Amino acid sequence: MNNENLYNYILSIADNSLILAQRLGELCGHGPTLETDIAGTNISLDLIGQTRSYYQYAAKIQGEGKTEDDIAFLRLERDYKNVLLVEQPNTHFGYVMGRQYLFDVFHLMLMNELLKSKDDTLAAIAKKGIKEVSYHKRFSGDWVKRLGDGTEESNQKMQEAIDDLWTYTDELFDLTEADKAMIAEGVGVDTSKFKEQYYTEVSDLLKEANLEVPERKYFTRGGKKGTHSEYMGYILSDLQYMQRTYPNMEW
Amino acid sequence: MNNENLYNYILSIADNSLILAQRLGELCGHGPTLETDIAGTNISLDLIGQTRSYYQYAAKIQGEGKTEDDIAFLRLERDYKNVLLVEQPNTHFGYVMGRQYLFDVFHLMLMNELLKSKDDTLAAIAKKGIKEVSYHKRFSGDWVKRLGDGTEESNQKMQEAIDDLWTYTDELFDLTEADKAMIAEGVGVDTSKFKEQYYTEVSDLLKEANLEVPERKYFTRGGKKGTHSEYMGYILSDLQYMQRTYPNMEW
Amino acid sequence: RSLEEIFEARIARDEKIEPKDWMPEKYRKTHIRQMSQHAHSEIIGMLPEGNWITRAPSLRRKAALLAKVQDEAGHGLYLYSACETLGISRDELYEQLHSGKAKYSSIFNYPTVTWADMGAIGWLVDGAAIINQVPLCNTSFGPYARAMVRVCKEESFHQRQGYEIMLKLCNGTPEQKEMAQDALNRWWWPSLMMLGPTDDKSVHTEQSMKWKLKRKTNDELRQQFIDQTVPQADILGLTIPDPDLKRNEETGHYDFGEIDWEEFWQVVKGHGPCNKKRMKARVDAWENGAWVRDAAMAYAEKQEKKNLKKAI
Amino acid sequence: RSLEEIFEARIARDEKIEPKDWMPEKYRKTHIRQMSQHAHSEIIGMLPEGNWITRAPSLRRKAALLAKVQDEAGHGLYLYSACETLGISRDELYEQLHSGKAKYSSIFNYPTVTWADMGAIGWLVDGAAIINQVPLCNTSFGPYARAMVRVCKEESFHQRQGYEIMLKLCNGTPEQKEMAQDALNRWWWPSLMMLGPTDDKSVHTEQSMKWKLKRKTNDELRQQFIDQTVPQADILGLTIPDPDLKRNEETGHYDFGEIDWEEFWQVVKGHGPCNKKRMKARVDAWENGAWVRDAAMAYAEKQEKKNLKKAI
Repeated sequence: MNNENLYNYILSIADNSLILAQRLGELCGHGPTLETDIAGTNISLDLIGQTRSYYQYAAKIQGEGKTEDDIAFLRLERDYKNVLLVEQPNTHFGYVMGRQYLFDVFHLMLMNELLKSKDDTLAAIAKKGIKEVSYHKRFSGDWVKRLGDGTEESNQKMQEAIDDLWTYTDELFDLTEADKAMIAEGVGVDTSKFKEQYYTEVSDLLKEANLEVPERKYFTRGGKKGTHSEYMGYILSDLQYMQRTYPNMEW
Repeated sequence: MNNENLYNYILSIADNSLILAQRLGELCGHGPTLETDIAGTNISLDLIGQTRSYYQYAAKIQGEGKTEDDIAFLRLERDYKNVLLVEQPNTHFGYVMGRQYLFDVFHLMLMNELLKSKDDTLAAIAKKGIKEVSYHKRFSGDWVKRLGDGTEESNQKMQEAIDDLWTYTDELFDLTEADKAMIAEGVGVDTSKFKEQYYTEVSDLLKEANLEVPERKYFTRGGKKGTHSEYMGYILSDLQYMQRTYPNMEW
Repeated sequence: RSLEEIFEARIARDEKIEPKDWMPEKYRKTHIRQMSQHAHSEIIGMLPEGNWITRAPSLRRKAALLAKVQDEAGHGLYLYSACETLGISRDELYEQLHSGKAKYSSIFNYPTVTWADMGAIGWLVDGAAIINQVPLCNTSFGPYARAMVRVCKEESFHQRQGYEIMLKLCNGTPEQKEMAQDALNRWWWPSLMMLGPTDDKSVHTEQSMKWKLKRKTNDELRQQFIDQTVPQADILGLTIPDPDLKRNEETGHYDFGEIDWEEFWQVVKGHGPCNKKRMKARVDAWENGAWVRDAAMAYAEKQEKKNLKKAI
Repeated sequence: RSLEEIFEARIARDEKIEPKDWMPEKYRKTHIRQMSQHAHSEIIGMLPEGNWITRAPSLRRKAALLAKVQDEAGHGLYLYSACETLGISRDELYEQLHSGKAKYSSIFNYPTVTWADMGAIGWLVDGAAIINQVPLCNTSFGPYARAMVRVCKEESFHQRQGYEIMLKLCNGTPEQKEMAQDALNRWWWPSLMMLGPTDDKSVHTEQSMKWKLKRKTNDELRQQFIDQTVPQADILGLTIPDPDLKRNEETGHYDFGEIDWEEFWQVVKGHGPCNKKRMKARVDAWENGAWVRDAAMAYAEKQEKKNLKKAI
């Protein structure tokens, strides 16, 4: 491995996009309106596109002749580095939009900082991604507002989703060894710098959406270190099904 | 292969038990009462036990040094021979009991005939299985009656399940080439002989349960020939997950 | 001349009929029926392909499949909009779909069993759809014709993509080639049925011809599909599952075997392998989404009031 | 002598207290609390293991796991029945669980992440449970003591089975051994926490000792568990994730590192990784099953009426 920290750093960003895209992909044709189906598919597609760029780069860094698909499909569960937030289930549309929004705000801040990375490839991926992620955030934020400030039922459902998902937000800002090493090199993003800004922005929108900002002392974490929720195994058994069942083939 | 028809014949019986056991296994801890959880697990366990006996025998017939687990976990979807009925989802408890009952009545009739098979191993498996399957049928039949003749809501739900599942009953009696060859040899069971008896018995219980017997001209089939429903892929991606992800290991 | 005669003359001159133009009630109804059926088919058609999104075998294929399903939703959207210009709401159209009153293409009542089905659907199902649809780019009703131009362009991209999936499988391992052959075996006959009942059984043909909703008969379209597809199968090295299929040197066309019309009618009448599943998925999506649509409506009203207050 | 003195004397003489015997209200309440907590733990404990039934790596393991989860449901059943002898219904006990009033063993709020967790749970979690429970086979309340005899026998079978899963992994490929080590790393500290807070923080100890609901203190039990488990880990060739773990030649026991009690209290208070998920699974099962239980009740009443009519 040429640069293990960089490799791990890339994966920790890319795996979020992959798993969130996978969750969105489950919804195709099952959403509340045709328009949300289109938007959901579109976001999923953007995320897969970003994932591919990251994994292609990671494969190059790794230098073992692997492909984006080897990295996407052929790791063990413990080797996926995504945060717990993105693997949470599509319980109802409030969860889908809540999960998306809580991730998008972070994601956009991350992209904005990654733009300044000393690593040109990462900066270039970020540059391309910013436009997409801005759109994602606008879409999910608008829906959080609609649902929060819609009917009594939708307000309750949206609040329920935010209350449940809130516990996964703190992990977004955890710094692994790879993160720290990459920050030190000017390649990685020091997410702690915008943690306060994140909670301010999210809280402002929640208030605007007539929702209560959860007060929570304890947070749930583990994904970044590869200890995932029990949902992850099922996500992977579908994701990896073809590559595991038909090894070493091209598609 | 020493006897391909026998091999396929065994699989077509065993795969039913495997997939039904797998469906029941999903429910563990999620049933309406502790007692039904215990019974469901118990039925699943019986079916897995039967499956193992069949696959061990099939592996011997195949004569390629494979194990029961190779046969259970490492075939492609198109090579599983179970009927569509057993792969139907656990939509609600009415579906679980309806599916079980519609299968159990057939299963017990099959076992009773298999007892007379010229193949001693199959006859022995049947002998052991009859007691278990009789209990399954009593359990599922009792629940169909309780739900059918319980409350208005439960009657509706049970009727809905029966209406949906009925379309998969005719396939139980389809005869494949392997079936026909085995019948000719006195090894296999000619299920067409008890088809009428099956529908009589099931219809009688449904009437007793205050349920309408569906009138249906068209039936859905395909599983016995390996064309499964869209549920099957997901069943298999979980079932096969470990064996596919960690090939050639012992557990 | 009567309004009707003027109208027919315009169509005969290849003028486009626009929503605000006068039109016979039967024209309006026929168009609502056909366009909504087409829209419903796009929406239901998302389900069998959506079934493989989480399991696509590579990231590239996953992205392409997502894009394709997204296109289908987009097609649904144009077509519903085109329908709405004829004075029916999207909710009414959904209601017709969910109640079983409106039909959708029967082909989507077959299950997608393996990854190769993503190839076969693109190659065969989209292929047959294009043959049905290309003539509609010149149909008489303007919004439909314009929608079809865009739809056909994208469908033809999908068709090439599907064929490319098949090509990759056929150039792959024996398992992959077998998967491709198996998919062709399962999708061939239903694809032929997509072109509709034989001419002697087809009820709408004459009127539809006049309105340019149809330019060729079902049997002609079917022959065109077969003539176009057989050489493509040859390139793939796959065998079409029809022992009677043979090039007729005299006509220059392929002769083919008997279609199982009993199966066709069974599926049309709601007894295909997935009719119930597809309908349940749509009805569940609609019912489970009611609170979301209600919320969006309530929110929009609140915003409007706020803006109104500001304006005053 | 007061009833209370007679009662305490019976217990001191190792006589069993039976449901119909007089008992102090506090005795009754404490037993309901402890037995129901135990019952709830069995029921909630089905969930993390149930999570691997569909994915067990061999048929033999699938069968064993099914049997184990079935046993746990069975334990739940005896323990609820034992509770009911004290005049509380199963529905009330469920209500306490679902509302969060009653607790269950915190260990089940950790996720089962790999197959090796099935081994680790059997080996460590059931191991710790047995150490907690064996003394209860001689506890003063008859129905509890008798239930525990059966429970302990089965638990000890489960524990051996769990250890055997670990052994197989540790004698397997490097991936398998790594999976085993990883499971030990994750389950070790939560297992130590299962033996309860340190003696100085434990509130019920003194009274429980008198009633033989407890025979040893938490710290003694924990030491026993560690002393028993370390050599088993050695046989497996696994490293216990505690750098401070060391045999103390003087005491003959293993010294061990600081337990993260903050984590313990966090999970107890409902903020463990799976608390919400476990509770939701139970509440959903209960609520979704209401119509089934209602139907069974209605059916039973109808049958009773019929039988009554026949009898008359």
